Amino acid sequence: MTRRERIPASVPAVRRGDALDVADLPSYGFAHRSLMWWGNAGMMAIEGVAFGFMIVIYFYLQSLSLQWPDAGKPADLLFGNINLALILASAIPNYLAGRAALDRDTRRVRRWLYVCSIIGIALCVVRWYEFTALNVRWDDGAYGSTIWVLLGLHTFNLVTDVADTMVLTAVTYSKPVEGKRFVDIAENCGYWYFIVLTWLPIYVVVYWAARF
Amino acid sequence: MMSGIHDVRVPVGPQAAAITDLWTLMLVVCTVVFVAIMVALAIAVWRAPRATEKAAADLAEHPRIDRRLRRGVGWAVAASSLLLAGLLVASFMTDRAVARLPLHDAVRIDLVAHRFWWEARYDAADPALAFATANELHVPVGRAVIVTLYADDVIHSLWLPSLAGKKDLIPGRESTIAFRADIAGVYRGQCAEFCGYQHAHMALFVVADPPDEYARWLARQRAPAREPATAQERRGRELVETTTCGMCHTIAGTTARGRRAPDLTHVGSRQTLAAGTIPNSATERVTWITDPQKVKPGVDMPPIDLPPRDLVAIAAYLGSLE
Amino acid sequence: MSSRCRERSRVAALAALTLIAALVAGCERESRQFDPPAPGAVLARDRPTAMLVSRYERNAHALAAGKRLYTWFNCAGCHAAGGGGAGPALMDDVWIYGGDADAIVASIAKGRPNGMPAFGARLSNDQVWQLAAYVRSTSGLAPQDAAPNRDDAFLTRTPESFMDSQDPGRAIPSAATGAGR
Amino acid sequence: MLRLGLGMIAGQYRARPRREAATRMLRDGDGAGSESARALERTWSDARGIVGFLSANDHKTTGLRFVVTALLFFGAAGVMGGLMRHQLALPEQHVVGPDLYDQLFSMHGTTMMFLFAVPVMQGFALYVVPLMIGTRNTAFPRMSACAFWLYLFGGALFYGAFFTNTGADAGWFEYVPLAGPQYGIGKRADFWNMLVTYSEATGLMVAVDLATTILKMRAPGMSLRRMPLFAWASLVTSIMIIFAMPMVMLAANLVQFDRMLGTHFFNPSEGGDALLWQHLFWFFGHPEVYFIFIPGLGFLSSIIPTFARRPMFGHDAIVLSLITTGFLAFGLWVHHMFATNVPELGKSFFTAMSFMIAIPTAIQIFCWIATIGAGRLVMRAPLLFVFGFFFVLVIGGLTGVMLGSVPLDLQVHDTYFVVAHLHYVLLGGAVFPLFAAIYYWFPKLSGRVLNERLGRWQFWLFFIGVNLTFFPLHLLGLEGMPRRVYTYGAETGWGTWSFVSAVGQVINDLSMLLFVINIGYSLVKGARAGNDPWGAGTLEWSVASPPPACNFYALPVVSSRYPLWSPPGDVTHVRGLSAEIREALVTTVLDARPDTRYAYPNPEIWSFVAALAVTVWLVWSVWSVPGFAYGLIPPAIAFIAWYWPNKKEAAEEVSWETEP
Repeated sequence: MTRRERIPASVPAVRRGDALDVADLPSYGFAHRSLMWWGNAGMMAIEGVAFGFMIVIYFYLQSLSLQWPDAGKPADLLFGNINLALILASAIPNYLAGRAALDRDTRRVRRWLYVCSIIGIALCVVRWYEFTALNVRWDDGAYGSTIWVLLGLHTFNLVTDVADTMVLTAVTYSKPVEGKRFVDIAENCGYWYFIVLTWLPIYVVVYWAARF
Repeated sequence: MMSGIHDVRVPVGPQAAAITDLWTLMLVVCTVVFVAIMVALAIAVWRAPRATEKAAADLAEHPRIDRRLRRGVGWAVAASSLLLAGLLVASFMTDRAVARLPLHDAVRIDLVAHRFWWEARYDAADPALAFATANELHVPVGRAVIVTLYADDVIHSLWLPSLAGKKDLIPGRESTIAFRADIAGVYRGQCAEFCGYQHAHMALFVVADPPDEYARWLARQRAPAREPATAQERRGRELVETTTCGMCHTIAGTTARGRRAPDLTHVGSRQTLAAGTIPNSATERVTWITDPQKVKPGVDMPPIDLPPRDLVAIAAYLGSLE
Repeated sequence: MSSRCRERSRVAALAALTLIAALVAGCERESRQFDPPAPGAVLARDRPTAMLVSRYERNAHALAAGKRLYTWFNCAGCHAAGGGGAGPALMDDVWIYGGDADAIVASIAKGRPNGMPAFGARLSNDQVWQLAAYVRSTSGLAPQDAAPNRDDAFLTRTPESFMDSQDPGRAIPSAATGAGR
Repeated sequence: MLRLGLGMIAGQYRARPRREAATRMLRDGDGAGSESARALERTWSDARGIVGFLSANDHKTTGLRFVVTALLFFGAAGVMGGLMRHQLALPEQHVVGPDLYDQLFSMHGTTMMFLFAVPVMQGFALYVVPLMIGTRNTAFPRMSACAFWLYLFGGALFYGAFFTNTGADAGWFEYVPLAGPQYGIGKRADFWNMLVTYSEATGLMVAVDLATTILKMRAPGMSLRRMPLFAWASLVTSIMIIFAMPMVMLAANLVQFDRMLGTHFFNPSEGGDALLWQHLFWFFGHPEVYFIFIPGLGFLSSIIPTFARRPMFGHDAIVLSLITTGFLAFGLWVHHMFATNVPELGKSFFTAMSFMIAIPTAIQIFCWIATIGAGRLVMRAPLLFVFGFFFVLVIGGLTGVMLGSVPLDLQVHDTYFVVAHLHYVLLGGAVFPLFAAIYYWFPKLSGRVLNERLGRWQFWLFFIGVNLTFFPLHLLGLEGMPRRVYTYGAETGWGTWSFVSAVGQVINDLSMLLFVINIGYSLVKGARAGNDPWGAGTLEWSVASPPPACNFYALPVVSSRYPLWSPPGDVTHVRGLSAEIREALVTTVLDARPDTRYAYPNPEIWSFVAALAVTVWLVWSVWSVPGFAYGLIPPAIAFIAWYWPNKKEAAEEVSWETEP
């Protein structure tokens, strides 16, 4: 069953006399039917703009520079590649957690959120080593500054979302679990895709752009 | 006090003249547009009947009126688009006219902006003929001048309203501006990008001399500083060499070799002090040396704590450096 | 007066005090005093007065001016960027003639044997004190919120605002400056 | 007209059985005075007491707080503007020194742009939009409440810094290197960077809230084509904010990193670039003008139809113009940088764009004039301010066209000509409409109409004052006076017009004084407004003034653009939302068909605490590098606590929730 079909259509409002009776409408909805989805989309737009411009800044400064990297050498690939593999792999439990949320299945949600959290923590640890393998300090020159901030911005989002995931995992233990909380979990999963997708260009810029 | 012409509408060079023409065109067109819109509004207000809040809103369809309104708005939009397109073409043409200043046989000057003064270097093939001056450029009438611009600290902007538009001086970037003065005279310019406490007092004068006068000025500037003639002037030079002055200022031919403040080799020939802040007279020189922070708070020049006699001697010596 | 009322007035007093403290701290750090003090005040050769500390060592404007003069007058020619060369290092905790401001002022103004020239006649007193304050900041002895940041230039050294305080080891600690913090 | 037949009314779906608790719940849909109306009033009122005050998240409360605070900042910045004009009234004056003067103009500009113009527009939108589109609160009221506290704390800190001589002093666009680590000595620029982070975070939060509200919470039947123009303006503005403000937040943080951590983004010697800042800033800075200006256009499009007693002529054209303006606004930023050495081709492109953006505004102006001409005019103070708008804005717009031209810009850039231009645009495009809006909506906010006679006096004084203050500045610019000079010599000949300008400023001050008097007087003695003192056509006028806490006892069903003017359709209102919990109706984006219900969490103090915690972080980060990292802990705790579910609330919600 595709995700699209899993977002059920609305129960209609019913006309009673000159009034429109909405009492039977669902009290929450998934994906674009929920307000949370729109708020989340706004936040992703905001952060996406910031990421995008950080990448623009990178190439702008590179274009002004005779030598790039202007200090140090390009970052070592090892941890970046591990991170890339791990973050792509994380999309799967994330997808499963999102589906479980759509089914409002607390146990499955919890199971996959655990997996997501563990991968998330692993990603944070790998990220730490990535910073040590950049071969440049943030104050060595414009190149160092740019890739530190670029990686730092993504790390900030990564860490907050991992923390979010862990909080959501913990919150599934606070019973009863109302339907809206599954919406939150589904939205958190949506946000995680954003983290995964933004990592792709950032990975390319941090690890490969200085090699050509 | 030296005052120069500094008005966008009083051009003395081909570029400023082209821009002034554009300005006149824009002013006329924009005034017409403004008047037209205001008249349209006035007619609309005058013709519309009056009502009160209680009047029912008019929701009926009025195909005839609507058609007329649509036509009116359509024409207005079309007219404004056309006018804008016309102005755009005029702007591009002016832009090209400004860029097309003939540059053969141009005078080249390097201009470095400091907080808060202008350092001008007239380079020459023979290094002995190169010299530096400050806050007062002399240029020959009728010859193009190419000024290469550098910033020493923060962003400044060179603006000579009667000669050309402005150009920013940005640290780490070199830029140039070219202009030509067609009439002899003094043209005032000023730093146009906020650069700190004394952004207000960062003027620059361009003195356009007839060619022979310019040549004389050039020859004078290339010579080392004049030897002091009187005892007072000698005392002045001694003080300049032994006290704080020489740490920052240069006077060619003396031991004052500082490179951080205006070159004083021919300071006596300049009309103003402190980038156009005060006239270059004996009394003002004393005031300036005694307490520059009163004249120009935040300037880097420190006050000189010397007995009045010595101050007068320094002022006299500097005044003699023509 | 009820106790609650007294409580409230105490809170108000505390708030007012905090405000005044912030005001004083802010003004001390940020004031741009362009006119130098009367010559007598600056020439005091005993312990630096509170006025001098506040005017130079804790004042961002004076420290920045000191840094500018350090470059202008080519102090780096001997002392390099604080790391030392022909002259002794300035950014460590070793002070040959004492590390408090008045000792440094004396070194700059009067010179020292083995090469340090006397600049007393060629610099104004104000400039000497600014230089001395800056020199102390290279050892982290100026408050971090007033010390200069990095320059817009080639990176040669750690910005002064990052220096950890190098407590003057062999120097007599300066009571009035309280090691700069 | 009524296109609400729709499939939704036909019962081809099987209604799900309601849970028992849901059946017992009191439902809304009866008019004022009914039991459900009383229950709604109870449910939606903010709690009393200090905790209630701090937890209030009603959009009207938040919006009003924004507007009032922003107007206070407007006053403060106005005082600084007055001081500057006083200093410049005569040559060589020493009312203030250069150090204070630099802080004055920096604070003035920063306050006007970041603490007044954007927040006041957003605050107005927060107040008016939900009423206008027929809903009971915005989508994320707690986020907007948090945004308000952030805004207040940010502004308070910024002014606290100013009063301790740490006011920003490098202008409102804080060019590096002047604001960079070497020349921006002390902590002044740090506070500016902090303020930008604050106010942009605020703006972004409110923008997300407003955009979601407008897209998802319109009354049933209010399809996008029937949406009021002010809601359109707010939507366009919000989306622009979402794409422009992150830019300046990022840029301010990069400067802060340069200052704090020694990075080299703007250090040319180490591969950075001083011009980068200008690109980053103006990429935000130019749209900024438009997100101050577009809500102003929205005000006009609300006011003109009401006082012309007819629907807006060219409604669709105006919507398209707003959207076009929103797009084009992102393609102009380099026209602030013509004097730097950007490539010629680029300059031509930006010139063309700058000229083009005049067209959508022209279309709107012509449509308004057409509406006025084809209507029957009710001459009241709001309409006077609208006329003032036309006069002032058109001058500002035309000088804007001049500034878009590269050669002319090279002459007048960074001179008083630009100062004149930007004041004409912002006063004309934002402040005149704002006053019109205040006169227009004050009755809705307070229940009383502002005094008409005082209003007319205020208008005329303001109109004369503004022109007297700012028109001479054009001439000063042409005469060679650069902006941001703290004094000038007598020989420059700038004294005369500067003096005239100072006189104009005094007249402005008088006008503002009258405004304050009018507010005070009318709050006490003004005529009672009733629901609809202007006979306007949009939904906010269908409810009492001031509106009840729940806005509508029964949400309206909309069948036209001016629901109060058109005859009601077959279906007039919504029923069936809970009266006992705060519940809103979520509708579809395009057609506004009822889709789901949405229960708000109860108001709680966490939005305030979170703002406080963020403040701790930002202040800490100004003073210490580790504080930048450790300071994140308090906000993290606050946000988690904010999110943490309340068991009782969850249990209640489970008892009545209906699954999709």
